[in-house]
Amino acid sequence: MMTLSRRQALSLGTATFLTGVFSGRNALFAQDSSTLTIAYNVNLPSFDPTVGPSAVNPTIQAIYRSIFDQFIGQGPDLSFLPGLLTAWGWNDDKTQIWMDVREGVKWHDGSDFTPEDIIWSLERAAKQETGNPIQFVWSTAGNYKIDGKRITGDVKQYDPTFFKWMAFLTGYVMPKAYYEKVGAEGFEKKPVGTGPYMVDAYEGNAFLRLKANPNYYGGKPAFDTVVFKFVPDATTRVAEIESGSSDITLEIPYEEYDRLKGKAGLKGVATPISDIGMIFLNNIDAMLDKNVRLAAHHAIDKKAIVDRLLRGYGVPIDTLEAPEYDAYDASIKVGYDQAKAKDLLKASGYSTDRPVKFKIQTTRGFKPKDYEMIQAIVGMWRRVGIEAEIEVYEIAKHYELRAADQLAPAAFYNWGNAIGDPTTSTGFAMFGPSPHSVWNTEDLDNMIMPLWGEKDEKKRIDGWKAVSKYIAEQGYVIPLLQYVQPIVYKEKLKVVPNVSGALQPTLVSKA
Amino acid sequence: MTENLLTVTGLSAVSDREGGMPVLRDVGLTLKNGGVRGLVGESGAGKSTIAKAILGILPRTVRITGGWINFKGRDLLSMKPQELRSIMGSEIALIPQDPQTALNPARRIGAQLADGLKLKRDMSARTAEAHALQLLADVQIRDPDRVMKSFPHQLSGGMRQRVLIAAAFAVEPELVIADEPTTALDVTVQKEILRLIRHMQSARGTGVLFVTHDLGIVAQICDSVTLLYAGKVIEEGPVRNVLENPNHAYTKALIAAGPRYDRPDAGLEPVPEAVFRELRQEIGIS
Amino acid sequence: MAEPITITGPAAKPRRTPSRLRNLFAERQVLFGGSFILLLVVIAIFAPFIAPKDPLEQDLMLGSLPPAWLDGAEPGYYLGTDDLGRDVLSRLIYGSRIALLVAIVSASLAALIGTILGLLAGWYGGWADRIISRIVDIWMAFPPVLLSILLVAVFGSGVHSVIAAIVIIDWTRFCRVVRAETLAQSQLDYVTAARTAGFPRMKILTREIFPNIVPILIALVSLEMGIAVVVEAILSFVGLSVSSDTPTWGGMIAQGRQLIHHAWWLLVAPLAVLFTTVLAFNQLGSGLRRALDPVLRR
Amino acid sequence: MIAVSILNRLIVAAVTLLGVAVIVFVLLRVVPGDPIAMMIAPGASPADIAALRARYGLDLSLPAQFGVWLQSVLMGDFGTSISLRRDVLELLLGRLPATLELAFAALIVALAVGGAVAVAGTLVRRTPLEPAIDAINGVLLAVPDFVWALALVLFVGVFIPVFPLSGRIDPTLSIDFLTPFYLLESLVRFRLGVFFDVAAHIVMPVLALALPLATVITRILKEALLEAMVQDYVLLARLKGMSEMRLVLQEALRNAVGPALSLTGVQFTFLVGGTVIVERIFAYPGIGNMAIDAVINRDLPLIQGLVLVFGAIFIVINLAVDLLAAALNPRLRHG
Repeated sequence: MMTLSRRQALSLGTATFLTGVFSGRNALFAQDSSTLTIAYNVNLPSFDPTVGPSAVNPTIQAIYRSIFDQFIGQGPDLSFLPGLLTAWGWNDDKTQIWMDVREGVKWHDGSDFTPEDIIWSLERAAKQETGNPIQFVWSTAGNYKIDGKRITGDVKQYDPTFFKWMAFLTGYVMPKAYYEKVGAEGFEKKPVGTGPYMVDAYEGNAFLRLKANPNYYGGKPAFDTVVFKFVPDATTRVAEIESGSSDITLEIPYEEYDRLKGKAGLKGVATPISDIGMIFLNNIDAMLDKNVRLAAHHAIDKKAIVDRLLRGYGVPIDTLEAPEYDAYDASIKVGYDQAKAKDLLKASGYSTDRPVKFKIQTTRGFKPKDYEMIQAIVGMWRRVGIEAEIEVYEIAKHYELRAADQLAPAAFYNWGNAIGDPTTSTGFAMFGPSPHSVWNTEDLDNMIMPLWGEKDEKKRIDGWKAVSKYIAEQGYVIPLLQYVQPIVYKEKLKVVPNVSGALQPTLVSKA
Repeated sequence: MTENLLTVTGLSAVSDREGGMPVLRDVGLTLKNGGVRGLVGESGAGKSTIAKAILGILPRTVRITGGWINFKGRDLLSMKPQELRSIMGSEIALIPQDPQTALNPARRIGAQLADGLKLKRDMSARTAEAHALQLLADVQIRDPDRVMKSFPHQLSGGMRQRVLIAAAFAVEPELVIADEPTTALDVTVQKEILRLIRHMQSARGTGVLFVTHDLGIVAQICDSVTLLYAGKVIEEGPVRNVLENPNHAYTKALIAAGPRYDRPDAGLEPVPEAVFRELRQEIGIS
Repeated sequence: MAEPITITGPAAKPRRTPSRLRNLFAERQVLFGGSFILLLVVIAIFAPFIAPKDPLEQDLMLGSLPPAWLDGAEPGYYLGTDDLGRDVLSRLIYGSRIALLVAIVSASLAALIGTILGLLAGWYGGWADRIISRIVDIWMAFPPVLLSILLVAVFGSGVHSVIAAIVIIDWTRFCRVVRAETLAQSQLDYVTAARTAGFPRMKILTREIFPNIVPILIALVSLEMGIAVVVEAILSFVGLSVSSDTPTWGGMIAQGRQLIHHAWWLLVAPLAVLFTTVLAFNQLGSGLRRALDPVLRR
Repeated sequence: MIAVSILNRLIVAAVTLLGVAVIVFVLLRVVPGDPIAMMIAPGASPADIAALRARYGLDLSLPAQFGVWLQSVLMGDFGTSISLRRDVLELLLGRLPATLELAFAALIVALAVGGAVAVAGTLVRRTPLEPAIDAINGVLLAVPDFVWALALVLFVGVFIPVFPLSGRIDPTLSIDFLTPFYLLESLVRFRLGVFFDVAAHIVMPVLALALPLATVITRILKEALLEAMVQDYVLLARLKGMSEMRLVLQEALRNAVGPALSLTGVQFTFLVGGTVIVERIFAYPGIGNMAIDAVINRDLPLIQGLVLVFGAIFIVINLAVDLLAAALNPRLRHG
């Protein structure tokens, strides 16, 4: 007969433990291929895609677009596609809008999606007290009526970008009956949408598990299960993909991207996205001097920054319009010219010995190399006679200061514009009365004012191009570059990069 | 040799910390079976060093350079550690100086008393407990049951010293080394403790080596005495002889200095400086 | 009955303390820690003369160069360059300025506040003691990391905020120790003697008690400096310390961490320096404590 | 008498907590940030902003705000998180167990490792091994907490990928827990598969927290052990023939553990503070991780709740350590 001593029994226990640990590991490696695990760079704060600061966070849109559908869909090349609306438009004199609603769609809880939901979502978004950050757009139309599958509504104030917003931030359709039943907190606990994936399990700061929506109108998605792991730390994200725990990750340092994409079993894709890096100038202190503004712009060697610091991942720009945008004008150039910058400063009495001084604010680690980029720029400025002091702030602080118009003379920021319209880039960024603007002078405001309601599209775009040119000549802002988003994934996958920067699970498939 | 329980011969030791200074100089002493020998000297005279040498717990800085410690016909100094460990705590026991620190503050008295019984006399826990209870009664503790369950801090100093005496005699040793067991106690308690040691010793026929700096105590409890100065034996013999007919000037001066054991009203003359000078010359230190 | 008869005499040589060996060890700790810190102070003061390059001078063409002993190194860049092409060695040298500034200023201020309150609480007792002790208790209930992040959020980031955060958090360490020590000292005979002699209380505190607390205070300050260096590094690491392009060790660690696979020296070099500095302060502190603390020396 | 002293400590703890509340409140009202600014829609009128202010009680005077706030806190209403749009108390209670499991697991590991090294160091005292142990421990003492976490991610995470690097549980496992104490619950309900998965996930953050604490415990405990080993009762026990191991474990350890424990209590509060960075690095869903998001998002109600909870944990820990020290010390336990 076999008897076990206490010590033997203990060591057996240890063995079982280790086996358990390793088998747990094995289970992790042996994930069936119908699960997609994404090491994601931001935490999901709230499930409601129409309210609060998270609603305007471009990165989170990938998750929202999985659970919900937008009024109007958008392809990875920023083209507009039928969403829950199959057709839309204005009447000829632009006093009315019309929308055709998709039929046969079901909510995740099994109930039918109806035109009522569209109207409720639009009206809710237009209400001030809901806290929709884009309320000012949604409130430009109202008085909706249903006629079969067609909805019509009155235009209160013509906004040429109204339908574009339907594919952009906060342009999501929410379930009227369900939301009214469970309320805001209930909705956070168990959100319901019409999107390709349904919420299965959620643990804040840890992960979100989605399962395929078998009734999705666009067909059953490629993966049965999608897991978003929230890993805000870039080094840990690299370790996640390198150790094989995650299938795909994004927003890692470019050095790591170059290293990982060469590793066996991993692939990478890096394409320009609709995010641009820029330096806001505030019309205070030294920035009131046009020579200083232009010198600051000319002194920056954007190409060197992109080539050396970002290892070639980035596209230098001279206006707030990236090449994919509607109002991009390749003829507007500012150019790197150290001598010219020095001359400009000299004209205002500044030199390297007697530098002009101001403060520049920047985020750190919010976008790849943001802080390093500002350090590089400050170094370039130093050579021509600009002594800038760096102050680091969190992005929330930036929003706060910008809303109160208390930013430093220079402030680094990245501006997302996934619908490519000039109003949502140059417009909101530069128009004085806009709460998002930093530079507020009448000359510019008068130039922009008529463009908001311009009904002739060609005239409107040309008008914005002229604004961009004027801004470049006056040096009211310093556009830097268009970002490139690095994505690393396992070989067995196929990834379609999204110009909007949203890494939607529906754009990933098995190779 | 047969009647001697302990014979120390020519024991010499140096302290490495003091740069190799001798701390014991050719010390010799004997203890008869069932006898009580006082080991007297001022601080640093080497009396504690002898006790520690017998117990095998000399600090590392003290090195024995010669001599023998013969216990029941065997030399303790040449024994292997295992042999020593089997003798210590069973054949030789220690009554320590300070009852405050000699009991583990975190353990109950009963458990601490039972340790030696279990380890050295192979008693079961239950027997050891009963035996410990009896021992406490033997050392005249009034409420042994309560004391068994007490922690050291709940007892007075005298009580603690009784417990330590009980622990020392618990293992039925043949030699007990009492290292100034009354120094830390009140004078009134001192007397009781001395009487208790004498009582335990004579009832069991145990040999006791009594380390002290107090000639009065020697007079009360010892049969014979060895007087040390600077690691050297100055005077040796039966207590009565030494105290009444001291040979050495130092001894005489000491007796004159202290209140006399038979005439407490006399004495308190300081030892003359000349005596020390002479002593140092004799021993050969400057 | 009279005093027990005891043998006393002048024969006993003054014994050396039994901890002579330990003191030697302590001195060795002091020697190592002290000389490293001294070296660091010299480096910090004479940074402009010692540093081989301007720590802010960047050259994107010379980005991420390896240290001198590796292939592809450029002469003159002994520890290589970071991704902006700045000299790592020079940045480390200049970084010691911020580290030492924070260490010295914050530890001294924390010691000053903590000592004053600790002396008052320990010496006057009563309600003064109760109030001060209670404040210390409340204070110690805050998580230091969270509190310093919050404080920096309140004051805005920068060296002064880091110093303020450390002082505001760590004065309690001094207060607790000084109070306990004062209490212990005030029960000793020499204080009783002074009080019976009718010295003014304040005078006893400053003339009699305080000098006896100084040794342990010195040791504590040294340990606190090590803590301050780490706190500064942590705050730089999470981006809440000095925000300009002034070099700091924590900032370099945060930067190097991103590029660990690409340019490991960017992480290893500042880590090694930070670590050695903290070690030196710790050794100096515990060495001093062993050597100066009468209780420990026994 | 013991009851009185415990009651006393409880009252002191309550007063301390109130003090924490005051400081938290004052501190956060000084934050030169305005959470409302983030919520303003472009084109919002001043009246709208004022309405939002009123909704979050930011329009009253400071003392009035404190009164309102304290009253609602006492009623269990910590407000609604601005960024997470959920009830703060509910969020905290949901996340706190994760941090508690992490912290206590780390404490146990730290005590085990630190205790073992201290005992080993005591056993080999006065041999060449002792200075070696002291030197290594002295060096490790100088390694800041966050560096441990970095080293673990870089070396253990990538080169020896045995343990998961992020999260608390394999996201593909179904989670049907009854309580938020995953580790405890899965063990108690004997769901070993789940238990091992949760345990594997906690290993890395636990090590990152426990190892720095272990070095401190080693130093304190070894010092106390060495001190105890030269006491007379150890000498007597040695004369009784006890083995060296038993001398250390039975005689010295129980007396050394008291002073070591109270210092460990202080250190443990540091450990809980350390969860802030460690949870972030290992993407562990506890309150530390939430705290960083809260600060970044300037989520005032959530920050207040978090600091209050951290403060409460610290007070409870100190109380527990006091009581434990009393329980372990017969001098304090028996009159």
